[in-house]
Amino acid sequence: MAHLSHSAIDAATLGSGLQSAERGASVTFVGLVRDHHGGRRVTGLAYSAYEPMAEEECARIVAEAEARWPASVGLTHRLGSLEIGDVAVAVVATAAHREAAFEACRYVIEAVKVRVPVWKRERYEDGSEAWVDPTTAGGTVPTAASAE
Amino acid sequence: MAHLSHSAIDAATLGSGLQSAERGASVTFVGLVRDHHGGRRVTGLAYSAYEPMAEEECARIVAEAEARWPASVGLTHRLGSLEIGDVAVAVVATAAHREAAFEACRYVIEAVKVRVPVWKRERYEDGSEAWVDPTTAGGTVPTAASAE
Amino acid sequence: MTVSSPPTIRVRVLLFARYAEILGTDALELILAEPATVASVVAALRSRRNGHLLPPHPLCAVNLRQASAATRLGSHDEIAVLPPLAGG
Amino acid sequence: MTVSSPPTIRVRVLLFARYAEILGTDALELILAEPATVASVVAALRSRRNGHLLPPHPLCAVNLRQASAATRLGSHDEIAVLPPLAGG
Repeated sequence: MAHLSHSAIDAATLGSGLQSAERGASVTFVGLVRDHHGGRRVTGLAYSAYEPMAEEECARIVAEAEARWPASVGLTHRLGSLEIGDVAVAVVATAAHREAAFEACRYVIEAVKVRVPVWKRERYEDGSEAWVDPTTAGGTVPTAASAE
Repeated sequence: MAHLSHSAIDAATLGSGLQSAERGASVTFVGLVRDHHGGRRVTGLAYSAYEPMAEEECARIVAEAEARWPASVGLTHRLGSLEIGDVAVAVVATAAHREAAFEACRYVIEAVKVRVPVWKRERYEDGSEAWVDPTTAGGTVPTAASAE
Repeated sequence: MTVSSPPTIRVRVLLFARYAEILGTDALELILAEPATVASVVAALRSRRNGHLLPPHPLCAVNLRQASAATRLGSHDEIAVLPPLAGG
Repeated sequence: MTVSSPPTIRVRVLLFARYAEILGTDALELILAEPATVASVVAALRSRRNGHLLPPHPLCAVNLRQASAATRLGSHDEIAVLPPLAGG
């Protein structure tokens, strides 16, 4: 499970494996758990995944980026229970020049958002929970327990 | 000298001051000393600056980025003698959403390249040195000692 | 005397997140008449209790790759029905 | 008997990197006839020994901000003549 982690992600460690003397530029994206969403106070969340596909899809995305730009890419997505401020996802792209590093990094995070089968269940201040659903107006749908 | 450093830059420290619970995205650019330039093996380099202006120009660039995007930006440029792999410049942008973080980070490094009065003197494998000059075809011009 | 029955395939179906909650399970086996597609799986799921809460055209994957409703299935294929993605 | 001399200003000039090497110094004071501009400083520098090695229109800053050749100077202004930037 090279690209999925059930424990805390360290972006610096992810990046250090990609450094080399001929790479002059490194761009790192880190997504962190925010304390609000859709106007509600978030207290934490849980990520679940279709793990074998998520792993393969992450590997495909990294391979695509490395084929398209002269860059080396690292990608790790967190799974399990996260608190506010925890790292949800980290992408590092290193390259000889900054254009490739920026573009490869951006490509990877955008692709992760739309292709990797990961789901987010948020917990709120009032104890309720909801599934994050970017396709709905409110951004979340109630969990089955809340709906019944 | 908030934006200039005569000692090693730690990008993680630069970024940690910019995190907060409402900022879900962090983009970091790190420029590292490469081991080659214009077909020559580089063994190290020295950055010099018009320090008061470089400091002011960095502060202006950061303020521009923070005015244009809802982001918080950190910027540090290294001065003095650097070895291969050392961090030459680090930019961190944090924001609620990734678009602002990516765009602010990119804006800052592009502006640093063209506006901050910093000069780079490279050392090569054969012991010679040259000033880096992006406006010339070869990318460098000989030092006065070499030219005379 | 022999009776010829129509050929069938057996597939494994995985459900995740809200869809697993809706259908009360995260994995089941289905026997489908040939020719079977991803749409056949979705139709079978929507005919189950609470199945109408699934969208008519959910995102699906066959053997770890996104697939369209028309994707033809074979025996032992793994079909995953994926709620809207929320990673990253 | 009084002789009226043309008014002059005194400015501080800073040189960096390769330009400091070319002119053999990184700071000097110049007395310029009014009205003086950035171009007057560059002309004065180019008339010095090795000064022809400076480009005719180098990047310059006045009091810590980039300035054009036509920028008018006052007494005690600090003019920096900047080789092509190579930071970042």
